[in-house]
Amino acid sequence: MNTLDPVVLFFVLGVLAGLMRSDLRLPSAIYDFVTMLLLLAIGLKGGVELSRQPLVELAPQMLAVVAMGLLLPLLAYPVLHYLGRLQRADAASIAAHYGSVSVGTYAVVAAYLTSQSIPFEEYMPVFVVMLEVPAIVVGIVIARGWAAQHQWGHLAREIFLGKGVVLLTGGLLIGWIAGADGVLPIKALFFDLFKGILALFLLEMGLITVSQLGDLRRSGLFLVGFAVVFPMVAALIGGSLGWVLGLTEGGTVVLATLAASASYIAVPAAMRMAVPEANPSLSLAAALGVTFPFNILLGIPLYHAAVRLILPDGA
Amino acid sequence: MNTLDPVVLFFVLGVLAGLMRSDLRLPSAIYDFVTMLLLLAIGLKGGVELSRQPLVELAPQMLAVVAMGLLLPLLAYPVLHYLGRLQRADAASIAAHYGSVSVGTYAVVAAYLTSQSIPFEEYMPVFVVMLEVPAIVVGIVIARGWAAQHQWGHLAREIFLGKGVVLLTGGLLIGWIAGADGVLPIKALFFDLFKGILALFLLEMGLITVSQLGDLRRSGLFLVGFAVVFPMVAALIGGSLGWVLGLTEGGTVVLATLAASASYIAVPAAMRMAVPEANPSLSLAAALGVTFPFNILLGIPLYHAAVRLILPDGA
Amino acid sequence: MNTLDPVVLFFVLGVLAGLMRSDLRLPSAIYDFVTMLLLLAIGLKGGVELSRQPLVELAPQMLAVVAMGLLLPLLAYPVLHYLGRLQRADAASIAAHYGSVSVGTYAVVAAYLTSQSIPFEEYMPVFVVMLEVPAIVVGIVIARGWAAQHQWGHLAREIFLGKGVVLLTGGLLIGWIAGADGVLPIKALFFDLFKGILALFLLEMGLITVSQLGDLRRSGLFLVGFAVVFPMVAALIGGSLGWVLGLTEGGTVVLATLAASASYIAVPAAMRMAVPEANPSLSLAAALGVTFPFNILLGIPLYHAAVRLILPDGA
Amino acid sequence: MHTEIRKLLTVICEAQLEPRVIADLERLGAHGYTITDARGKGARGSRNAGWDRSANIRIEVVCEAATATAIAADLRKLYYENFAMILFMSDVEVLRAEKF
Amino acid sequence: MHTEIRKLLTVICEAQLEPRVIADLERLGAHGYTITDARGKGARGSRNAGWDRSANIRIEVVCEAATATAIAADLRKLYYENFAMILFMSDVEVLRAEKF
Amino acid sequence: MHTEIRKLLTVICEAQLEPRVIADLERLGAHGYTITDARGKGARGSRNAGWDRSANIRIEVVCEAATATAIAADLRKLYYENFAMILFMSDVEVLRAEKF
Ligand SMILES: Nc1ncnc2c1ncn2[C@@H]1O[C@H](COP(=O)(O)O)[C@@H](O)[C@H]1O
Ligand SMILES: Nc1ncnc2c1ncn2[C@@H]1O[C@H](COP(=O)(O)O)[C@@H](O)[C@H]1O
Ligand SMILES: Nc1ncnc2c1ncn2[C@@H]1O[C@H](COP(=O)(O)O)[C@@H](O)[C@H]1O
Ligand code: NA
Ligand code: NA
Ligand code: NA
Repeated sequence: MNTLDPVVLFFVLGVLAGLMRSDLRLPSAIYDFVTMLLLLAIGLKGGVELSRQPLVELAPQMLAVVAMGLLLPLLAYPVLHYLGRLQRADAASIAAHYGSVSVGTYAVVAAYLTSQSIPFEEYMPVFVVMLEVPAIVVGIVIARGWAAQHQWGHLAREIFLGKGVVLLTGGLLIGWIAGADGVLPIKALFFDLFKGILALFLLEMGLITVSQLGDLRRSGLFLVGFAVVFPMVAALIGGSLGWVLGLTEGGTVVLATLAASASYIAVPAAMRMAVPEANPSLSLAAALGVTFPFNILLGIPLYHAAVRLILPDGA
Repeated sequence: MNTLDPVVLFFVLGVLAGLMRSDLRLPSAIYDFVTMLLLLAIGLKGGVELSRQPLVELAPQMLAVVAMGLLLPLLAYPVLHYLGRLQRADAASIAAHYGSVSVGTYAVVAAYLTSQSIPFEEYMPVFVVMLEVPAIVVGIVIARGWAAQHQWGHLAREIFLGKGVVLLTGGLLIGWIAGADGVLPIKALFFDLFKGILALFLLEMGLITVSQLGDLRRSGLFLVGFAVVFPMVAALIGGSLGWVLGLTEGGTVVLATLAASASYIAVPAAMRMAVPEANPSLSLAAALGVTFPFNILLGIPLYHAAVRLILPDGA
Repeated sequence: MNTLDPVVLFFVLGVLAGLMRSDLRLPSAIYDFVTMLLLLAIGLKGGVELSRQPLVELAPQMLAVVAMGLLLPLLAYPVLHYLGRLQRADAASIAAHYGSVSVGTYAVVAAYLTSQSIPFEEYMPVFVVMLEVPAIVVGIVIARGWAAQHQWGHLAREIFLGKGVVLLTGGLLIGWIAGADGVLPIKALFFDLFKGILALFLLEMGLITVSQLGDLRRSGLFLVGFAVVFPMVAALIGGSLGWVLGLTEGGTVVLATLAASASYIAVPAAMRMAVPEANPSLSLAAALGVTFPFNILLGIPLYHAAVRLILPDGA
Repeated sequence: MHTEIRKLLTVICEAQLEPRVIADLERLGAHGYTITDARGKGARGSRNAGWDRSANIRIEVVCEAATATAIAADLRKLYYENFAMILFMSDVEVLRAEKF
Repeated sequence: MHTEIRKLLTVICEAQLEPRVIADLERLGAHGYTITDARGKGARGSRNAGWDRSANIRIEVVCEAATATAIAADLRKLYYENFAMILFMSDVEVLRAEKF
Repeated sequence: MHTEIRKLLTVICEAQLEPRVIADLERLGAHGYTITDARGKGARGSRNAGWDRSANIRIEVVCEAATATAIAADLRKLYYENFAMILFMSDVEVLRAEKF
């Protein structure tokens, strides 16, 4: 059962320590280090898989996934702006966060499936990379309109050169060029230690989640509701897409989880610079304070159960 | 032979580098990181063992060990206060340090026994956790009297929520819940790298030991004597207890070493807040400048030899 | 082929990220950590090999290598001072950098040979240690003359107690004392993770290389030329020495590469204190901005090809 | 450009006090503060070990003179006797004075 | 020892602004600057998370009064509305005044 | 609350000088100092690389005016020519003046 997965227990430990106001904290240099390792490792894994099959075969799937990345924020925005009465900039920024993906959540769903020995398409990290950026672009366009055109060049830097995207795509390219044998020498650090590093990452995430609760209270009940309900809707969309694309049971669960997850690495940095008038604590409180814990504690098993219903024959 | 154990050689390297005033230093973020990994790993190991057997069986042993944790500071205090003429607060604080345990010393004795392939009860980390706290409480009561009662709630936070205790107990609980199979995915980081991480920790400990020599000179000869003699007495108590509890040869050596060790992670932080008028450099100079090096270089082999005499049949 | 070696790809990634002005950067605590691990690991490897054979057998080779370490700066200085019109202090400092060795470059050539399964003398790290210091002494004497004699004691500290030299020699001694079996427990951290750690190191080196380009532009074309041509000359000397010493093909390539490499860890710190009037950005720009990338991208394969010509029978 | 004068209060103390001192600052009406990690040496000896057992922090507070004096008096009362701590004050020109 | 008076301008803002603010400083004629990493709390709430998402930096610039005022005015115009930022100024005595 | 005036001397220099400068401070009678790690840019170019090859430190000393001037003069004599270093001074109010 999911909550027994030790890596998730580290998240729970972090949450408890945070709630009890322990002085536990990962030094920020270590948190950076751990995050960098996760991003590189996920990129490398995906790249190695890419090197196994002609890109063209994946092209259609990749296009469909990018389309989803463009669609999700377009769905989220009106809900936030009209239903939630959030200002345009704030609604656009939050929409971008939810249209993009959370690398940490991906790592947890992958660990979840592996520990249940449920196979999934190994090239999933490619989708993680593909989903990072489109939602950011949509969010910016919503907030700025095409008026922003003249500064797209400048914005592209914020979007594509943030360390999150660079490490993920860099890892992907290295894995792709080096191939399965090429990465063997660095396997010990990036693959064997992966789960342990993820555990440390989740420990800190637990502490960060608690630190967001204050902002969350201020941000109001609507946002909390949105942070739980929208992911489930998005999961439904992601899961259906996975089904349409004929992914395995595992692959469908991953795609559903990716859709349900909200970015807190690449997007916040990019939106902060591109749409500065948006209040960053709103999107972070929702993504880190509600959606991330919801997904790794309840969402993933839930999406898995749902997928089982859609694909009774288990594939 | 002990001094050949490479991890101890790293300690020696640290001491030499410190004595020669090299600019070598582990960045503090890395020292935190390394310490966190040790605490979590030791906790996890203990928890996994707990999951192997009904807690009740261990209960009596655990009670006895806690009793020792309460007794040791009560023995140390009068010596420090009356013989050493140290002020009440200082004596109480030092007593708390010596009643508690040093995680680093535990790691070294475990490494020592393993490298000599001498088996010991795998659940020893449970005792490490059990021994952290009682001495702190005793120390506070001695210094403050029950007068402190009204602020116990506040003190409990300093005692139980310091990151040292949180990581150790957190690791223990996670290991307990996850069990032997559960922790397999994180084994590479927490167990396979353990000795290497310990080596880095000891390198820094060597440097820290030297940095304490200045304070040590100021703190006077009595304290130096105490920091060597008391551990041997405590080891005798710990060893005898191990013998009474029918522990294996290895287990008895570990318990003796735990009794002989002085805390420098959980206790200093707690006492600083609970008994601020105590001079922290006294207890740190004794624990880090004398007792730690004494234990890992001479103490452990000494305690081992002694145990051999008590248990000639080697069990 | 070399550029396919994933560790080198990390360097390329760093360079690209730097050129595109990404905000990617290894936290400096992590860069220190990674560098420390490399230095210790290389020292340990060398020490273990030393423990395998009587030192006397290596003595002649070691003397020859030290002689080379004294010769190279004596060759570099006149070129820099008379041809390059650099001031005495600057020329002496740069000469010291090029007479010494780059640990990172050694790690890359070792990785290169391993990935091509070309054997080389495992005790090469001993030469790395031997080559660190002599060039520093020569550089200081050139800049200061024997007038500096009176402060040699003070300088020795800067030279031998810099953390780079301490970690390298410390690791060597520990490996030597502990021997092959002794280091087994710490193998996972220092040896199994080596390539992965090296990859992270090279990622940061790529970023640092780019950060040097500014200084490089200021430092003028002559220095750029020197930073490419001198390494090739030095490689010729190192390779020939390897051939004279009857090293294997692999060993000869390593010695050539060591000769061709320029230090940026031990030497800069020592020269900064011993010859402060020398402008440190000149030597760093040349060593990090030109020579390091040249060696790992083109130099190593080039030296290898050359060695093949000298030793057609492949040994 | 219109500027006003406020007090810059700088407190240097052992890192472990951070939560307590911050609570004091907020209680005494500081509208904000900035903290940097530091090491140093003073009457209580050198403070630069790891496992932040004895590192220092450097806290800056920009506020009205009255608040600064109140904070200084309070911190002295609470911590000077037993903890490593110093503090000093100076005048600074600020924009958006209403913030402080 | 001859000293001259210059302005010390201290800017505390969110870390992500570093490249932009530095560009502004150089554009406005500062001859140098010093940056330390910081955390803190102000009108925009606490800023101390990792993955430097919301950490602060503390920038110090020693320069002539006119330059300081120009920089302060510019930074306020560019960032005060949307970013976490404060700044304050004071007089300092310097050696080698020509440097600043 | 009674306060007295002292000098706050701030020295920013390359990290490698730390042991030397500290020795100078103590030799010249400073009773304490506080150090924070910093990076920055000045006449000698940008200083922010890792393996603390070229990072800076920021040293603060609170002391009597005479001591401050003596330290400043000494540091200038010893390091200005060859090392990255600046320093500046200002007046600060302190409690427990006897400490400084
Ligand atoms: N004269 C001084 N100038 C600058 N910083 C000081 C001075 N005295 C003490 N400090 C700082 O304040 C901390 C505590 O001081 P103390 O309570 O005297 O040990 C020291 O660790 C230093 O970081
Ligand atoms: N009164 C204050 N004193 C010192 N630092 C402050 C103060 N107010 C704000 N700050 C710092 O400036 C940053 C941004 O302030 P704000 O824009 O008010 O959120 C905060 O995170 C603090 O680090
Ligand atoms: N005008 C300035 N304002 C603030 N810091 C400066 C200034 N000039 C130099 N610095 C700092 O002092 C260090 C050494 O300066 P320099 O010797 O001019 O290279 C630089 O790396 C900066 O950190
Ligand atoms: Na999403
Ligand atoms: Na003990
Ligand atoms: Na060389």
